[in-house]
Amino acid sequence: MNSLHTYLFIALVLFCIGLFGLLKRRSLIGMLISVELMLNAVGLNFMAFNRFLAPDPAVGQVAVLFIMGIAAAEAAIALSLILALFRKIRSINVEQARQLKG
Amino acid sequence: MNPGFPYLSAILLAPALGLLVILLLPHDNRRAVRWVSLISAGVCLILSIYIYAAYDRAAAGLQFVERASWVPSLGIFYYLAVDGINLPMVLLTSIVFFTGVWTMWDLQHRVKEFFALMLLMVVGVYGVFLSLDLFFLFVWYDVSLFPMYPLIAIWGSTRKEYGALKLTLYLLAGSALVLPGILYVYFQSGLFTFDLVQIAQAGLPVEAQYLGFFLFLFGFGVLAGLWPFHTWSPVGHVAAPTAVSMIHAGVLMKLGAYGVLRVGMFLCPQGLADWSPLFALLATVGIVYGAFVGLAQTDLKYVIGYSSVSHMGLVSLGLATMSVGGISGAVFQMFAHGVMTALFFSSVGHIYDRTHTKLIPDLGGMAKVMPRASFFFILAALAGIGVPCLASFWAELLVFIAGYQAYPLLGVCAVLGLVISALFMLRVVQKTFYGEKNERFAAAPDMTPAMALPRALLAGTILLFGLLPRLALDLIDTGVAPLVGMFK
Amino acid sequence: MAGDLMLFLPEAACLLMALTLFGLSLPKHQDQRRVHSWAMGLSLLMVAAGLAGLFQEGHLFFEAYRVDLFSQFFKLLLAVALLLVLGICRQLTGVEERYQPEFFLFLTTCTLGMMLMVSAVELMTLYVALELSSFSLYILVPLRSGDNIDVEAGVKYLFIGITASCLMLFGMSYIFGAVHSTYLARIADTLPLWIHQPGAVIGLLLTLSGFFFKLAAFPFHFWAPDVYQGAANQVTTYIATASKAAAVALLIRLTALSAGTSLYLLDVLMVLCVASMTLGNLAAMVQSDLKRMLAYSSVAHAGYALMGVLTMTRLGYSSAMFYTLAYMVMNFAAFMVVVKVASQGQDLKISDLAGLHRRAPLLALTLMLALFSLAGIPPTVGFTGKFLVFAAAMRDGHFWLVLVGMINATLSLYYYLMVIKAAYLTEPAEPQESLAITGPTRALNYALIAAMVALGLFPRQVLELTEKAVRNIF
Amino acid sequence: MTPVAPNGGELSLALLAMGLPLLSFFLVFFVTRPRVTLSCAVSLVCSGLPLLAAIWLLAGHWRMEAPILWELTWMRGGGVAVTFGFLLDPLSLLMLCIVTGVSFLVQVYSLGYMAGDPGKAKYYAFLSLFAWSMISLVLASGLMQLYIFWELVGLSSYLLIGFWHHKFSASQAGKKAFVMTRLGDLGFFLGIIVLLLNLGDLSILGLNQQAATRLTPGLLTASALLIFCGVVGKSAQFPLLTWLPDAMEGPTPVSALLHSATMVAAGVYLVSRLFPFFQGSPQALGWVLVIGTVTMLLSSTMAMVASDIKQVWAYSTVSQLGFMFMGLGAGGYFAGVYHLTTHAAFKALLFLCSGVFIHHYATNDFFVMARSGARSLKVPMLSLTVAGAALSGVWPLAGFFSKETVLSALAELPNPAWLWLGLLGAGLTAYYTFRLLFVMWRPRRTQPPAGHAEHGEGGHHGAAVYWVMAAPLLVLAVLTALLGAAGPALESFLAWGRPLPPGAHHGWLVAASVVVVAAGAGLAWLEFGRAGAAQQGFLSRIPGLWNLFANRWYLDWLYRWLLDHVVYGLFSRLFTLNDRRVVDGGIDGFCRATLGAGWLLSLLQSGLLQYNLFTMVLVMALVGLYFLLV
Repeated sequence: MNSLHTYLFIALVLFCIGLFGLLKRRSLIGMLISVELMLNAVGLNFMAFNRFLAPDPAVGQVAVLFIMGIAAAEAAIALSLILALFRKIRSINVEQARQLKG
Repeated sequence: MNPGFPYLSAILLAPALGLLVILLLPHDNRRAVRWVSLISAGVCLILSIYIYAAYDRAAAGLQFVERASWVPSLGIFYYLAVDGINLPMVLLTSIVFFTGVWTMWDLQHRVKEFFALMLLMVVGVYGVFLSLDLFFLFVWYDVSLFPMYPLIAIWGSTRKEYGALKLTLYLLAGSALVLPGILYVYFQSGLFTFDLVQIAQAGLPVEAQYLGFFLFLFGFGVLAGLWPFHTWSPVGHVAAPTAVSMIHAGVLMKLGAYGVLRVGMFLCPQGLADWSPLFALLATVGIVYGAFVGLAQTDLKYVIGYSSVSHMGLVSLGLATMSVGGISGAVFQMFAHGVMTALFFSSVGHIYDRTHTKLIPDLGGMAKVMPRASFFFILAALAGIGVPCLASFWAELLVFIAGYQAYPLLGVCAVLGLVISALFMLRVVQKTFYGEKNERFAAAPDMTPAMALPRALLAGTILLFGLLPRLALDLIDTGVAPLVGMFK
Repeated sequence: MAGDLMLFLPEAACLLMALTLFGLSLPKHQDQRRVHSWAMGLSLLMVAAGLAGLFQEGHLFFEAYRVDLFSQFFKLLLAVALLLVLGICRQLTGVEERYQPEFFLFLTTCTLGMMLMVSAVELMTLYVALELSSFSLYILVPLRSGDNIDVEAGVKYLFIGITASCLMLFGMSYIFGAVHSTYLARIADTLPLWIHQPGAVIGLLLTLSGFFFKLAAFPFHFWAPDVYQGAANQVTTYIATASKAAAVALLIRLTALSAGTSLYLLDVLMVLCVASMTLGNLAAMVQSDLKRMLAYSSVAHAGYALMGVLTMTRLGYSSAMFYTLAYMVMNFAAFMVVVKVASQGQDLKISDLAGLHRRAPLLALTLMLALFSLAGIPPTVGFTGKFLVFAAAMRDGHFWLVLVGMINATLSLYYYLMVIKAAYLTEPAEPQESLAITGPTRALNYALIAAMVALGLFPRQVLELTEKAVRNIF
Repeated sequence: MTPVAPNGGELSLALLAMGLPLLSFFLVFFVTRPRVTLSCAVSLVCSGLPLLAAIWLLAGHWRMEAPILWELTWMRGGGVAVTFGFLLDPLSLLMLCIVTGVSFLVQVYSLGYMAGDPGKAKYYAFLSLFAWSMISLVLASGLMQLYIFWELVGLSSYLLIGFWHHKFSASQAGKKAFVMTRLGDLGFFLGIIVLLLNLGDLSILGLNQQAATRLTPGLLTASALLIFCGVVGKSAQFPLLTWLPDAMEGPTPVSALLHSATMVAAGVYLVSRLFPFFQGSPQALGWVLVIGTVTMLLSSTMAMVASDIKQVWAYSTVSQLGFMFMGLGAGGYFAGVYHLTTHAAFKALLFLCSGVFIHHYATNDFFVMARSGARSLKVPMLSLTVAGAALSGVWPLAGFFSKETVLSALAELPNPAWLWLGLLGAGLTAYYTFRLLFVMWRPRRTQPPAGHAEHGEGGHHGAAVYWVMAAPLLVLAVLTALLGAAGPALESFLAWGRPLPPGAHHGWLVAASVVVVAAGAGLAWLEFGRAGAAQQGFLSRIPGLWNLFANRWYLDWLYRWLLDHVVYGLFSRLFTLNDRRVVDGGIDGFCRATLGAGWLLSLLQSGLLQYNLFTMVLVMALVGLYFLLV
């Protein structure tokens, strides 16, 4: 059970779930959460590779820390934008935000 | 031989300087704008007459050479020179440019922009004719094309925006074939130089010449009005203002043929050998077809446009024969047709300015109303149908002989086209200038002597080269002979 | 230490600028003019720093950060771009007053991010730098005053962006798995080991997608039209010029890793290149909003730039760099006109340009030249750029690619001509007052015209510089 | 025989003859046009001096042994060289005299005829141009030079025929003349090219001496026939004969010039110029004979029903030209040339006389003229009679002798049919000529003389004008009367003074021709001359034939139909449609399609975020898939 491929597989599945959610959900919040899932999948990947292959165990962990940090910032910005959008069009459903097209 | 004074650069720079000066002039100062452009045109004319006279026919070859490395890493050179082929073209450009500027003297609408664009275009034309470096040749080629859009679309007349757009896109689509061709040749030659002469001397691999010539033939051919890529030309001519159609039909269409000759045939003689039957066929179709379509036109400028298609077909036929006679004839035809068409358009322009129509049925009896304009038009028409002792007769003579020698059947068809063109030219002359005069325009003023002068210059050129064809042909032969040597 | 500072000079200047602007943005009521003057001064300083550091060589931060002519060239480019953009931000019409100081701040941080990005030779550094620049842009887009399309554009930009960066990270993780290192140098060294592992190559591809996003290349171009239209004109100008440069730089760095040994990568890049060109040009033909049209044209230009990149040869890379420079200059010229004409910061329909030749002849001239340059008509810099790129492609025998490129150039001419027609031919329905053009703007116009023509006719010096720069990475 | 170079005198004289008319053209057209009298003076001087030069040359070389040749290279390009120069030999000298003489007389005559015409100066300029091109054609040393001036002759005739171009019919006639002759010149040009490519030498002497030996018979015949096409066009032979009658639209002096010495004579001159060359191929000569015969008969029939005096002479010109070609075709070199000479004299005379009447009575219908008392104009009337008699071949006038030579040439032919046809032609000629003469002499006064009220072409002027116009008539009349006696002298001159082969002289032939002429004249007397004659031709009782002849055997109708339905209706319309719809429409369609594609692609930007994301992911997935597949 504790082979590299297991982790990679789980990460892939996680990533795909995130992707699916991203495409499926119409509410911006839901999409944001799916993106977080994908980021976590990436983190998992890094840790796995780090654990099983990398000579220098620090790299992967650093990477994951960075990703988490940046993901937080990202979430902040995303939420503020969603809030702004909500102020303007009274909805956080992307289907409502379709003025720009063509 | 390399004279101290860089005459060719001077010819190239004179309009460029004029352009700068015009851009700096204030908008409302029309006199100054006109004078600046006329002066720069005059300088060009004088310089080109000088080099035309000073060119050493005995020595032949490239003369007045100016060569400097421009971008060493890519092998781009600033390389100007003249030989028997481009020297007549330069002279032609100067004559038409000068007369064109003079013809537009009375322009009132957005004068500054007009002359600025016209000078820009002419810089491009000189650049193409003078430079022997593929990179610059292409640069100038496009420079000479894109000013056409505003020139036609702003100052034009019939369906001007449509015509301008069509013309510009069509021609630049043609150059979209040329650029790959140039790059292809550049890398196939293995020399990594854009120096046309070097590549020509080194020679390209035969299989490369096949594709290369194809690209050049149709890339430049579009501008040469090669059938069936000719429809832009009547539309454009009809839309364009007088001087622009003069320069365009008179000079720009020659750029195409010149490109096929200078780039295509110099670099890919073998390719020409492969493609020449098709080339000749299209040319002949153009000759006959143009004449027949011209027969059915009711708009003076359309008529001239289609006659240009027909005459440029002669040029192509001459090139396709791959013989000294044919190619010399073609080059001379470029010159003669250039002057002739310029005369055509300048006369029609006058008629149109005064009567505000160029529809043949509306006109009639013009010979009584404006004798000068009619005289010039009729002279041009006679030159167009190949009356002897007018310049184009000799060119057509040579082309027909060579054409008949190379492709007897096509040659006969081409000669037949001559009769048709005679028919439709005379028809136009009869319907427009003869007959009872149309009272509507009875009061329309004729050209003032001052305005007749540029036309007279053109007419004089036609007569001069018609009576003394050796002025041009002895020179052209020196340029063509070595090229034909490459076909062997 | 001093040497290291010397190496870090441009970034340091940028950092200083960012901090100062941050300080200036703290007070509640801030005079926008004052901030602008500060910003101008500091960015001038930054350009000076960029020039000073142009020929520096060396490494920083444990080899994670490489300073060479290549990176410095782009940093200088970025600094200049920032300066230019700030140059047309004297009166920030179209940006909400209270956010105007932040506007300058985020422009600076974004530039900083990109500067770090072009020097980063380690995946994590790269990622952080990228996100720094992206986040600033995410915030800049919705700062527009007035209607709410800006927020919508911002949201779309954000989500497409983060999706792209997720893909990129995912790819990075696989590269890390294949090479066990995040250092580009190490990745390049062990190239033979991984170039044929599916995971690694797909990883590399996914990694590139992050930069396709920045470059707005197909299929990551969807944000471009919306953001160009939605964002304030000044912001659009910045996005259209600076961020492109950084993206090209990164694409060059990363494709250089595979050193053209992977035919597969080549094919993919070719497909994306052709798709971007064609889609961009065709879609641009039917646009009525000027900025949107330019957005699509920028998609097409991303394709041209890719053509230089995908050859993965020195000539290709140097020509791509030249093309980036050219694109920056001419695109900036075009957008400068947009900003000036839209004096209220509104969106410009193409038809709004009617009669421009009378309202502001100089602007009209600049616009015409810029558009012809974008269309690749000589003797402008745009032509020379295209010529070089095509030459590079042709040299590798991509004859058809060049042909398609030229055909696309012809197509593009159509919609550029439509704009020129609007500016020069059509007369406005009701006569509009002529635009007042200040001295600096006039000078800027002359400078741009001169630059477009001069770079087009005399590319020699710049070309030699780029060639030298490419030798550093390849 | 080898040519010799001219001495100074000959050179200057010949160049004078060639150069002066051109000079006067440029002077009059570009400089002195506003001042009419000056223009006329210049032009007269510049056509008089060449005449003197021509006579001088002729007299000086009456006993010449070798042709005189002088050339310089006019154009050289791609191995093709065109020479410009002159070749003086009996033929060209004789023709030079004819041309210069007639054109001088015509110019004098025009002084009166064109008096008061606004375009008089321009008219004289064109006359000079005409003279120049014709003289240079006559003296041409090479076939290419001949062709060039051949074309110029066509051009100047175009200008002169359409001189009153405000009249639609006039401009139409000019165009018709130009295009129809152009059609023939096509063949001429091709023939020249064939010779050039196969022989490489276009000098007339060279052709006459070597062509027969150096060319294969097939090529020889082909080139000869092609060249003859040009002749058919220029000399208005069948089937291209319809332009000449229309050419009457020009001023009458122009018609005189056209019909006697210049335009149409050029064709005959060309054949006789290249006579040895033509002789090289019997087939070609056979064709010349056939065409000549057909033309002669056709046009005489047309002349029998015409009531327009100029038309009558026009048809007679065509038929007389046909007669000359018969002579040449029969191998009678001298016959053709001699008849050309005499015909030049009396045909010019005929036209100039008719001109006086037309000018005086402002009508072209000789019935009307007669009724208006044409008899009262003595000089024209007499000269008209003399000329008419000469035309129909009455002894002792010039026409009689030349016709005799032609007939005897025909008699040499193995097949007697040609001779009979020739005689028939002579009879018809006599008939229509005397028909006209009798009508003019013995008018039926049905109504009072139509006064000089209406002014058609020209108009009535004073006695001075009358005499200016009458003087040339007298000169020509004298010539017509005397040229008959000059026959033998001319023959020996043309034969380089060598003793002539004793041509079998057929006494019965003379008798036969006299009989035939008498018959024709008699018929005319019965129908038009005698007292109480109805002045109705027997043809008027055969409507079918009458219509056929009156409509020129429907040749014109045929050409018009071809032009309208084939050239305009079929090709021109078809090509134009193709140009609009297919060629141009194709381009426009392509452009529209491109725009449509753009619109479709812009739909991709649906505005819904998820679609965009989905496309992104999809494309990347496809790319990955592609990797796994390859």
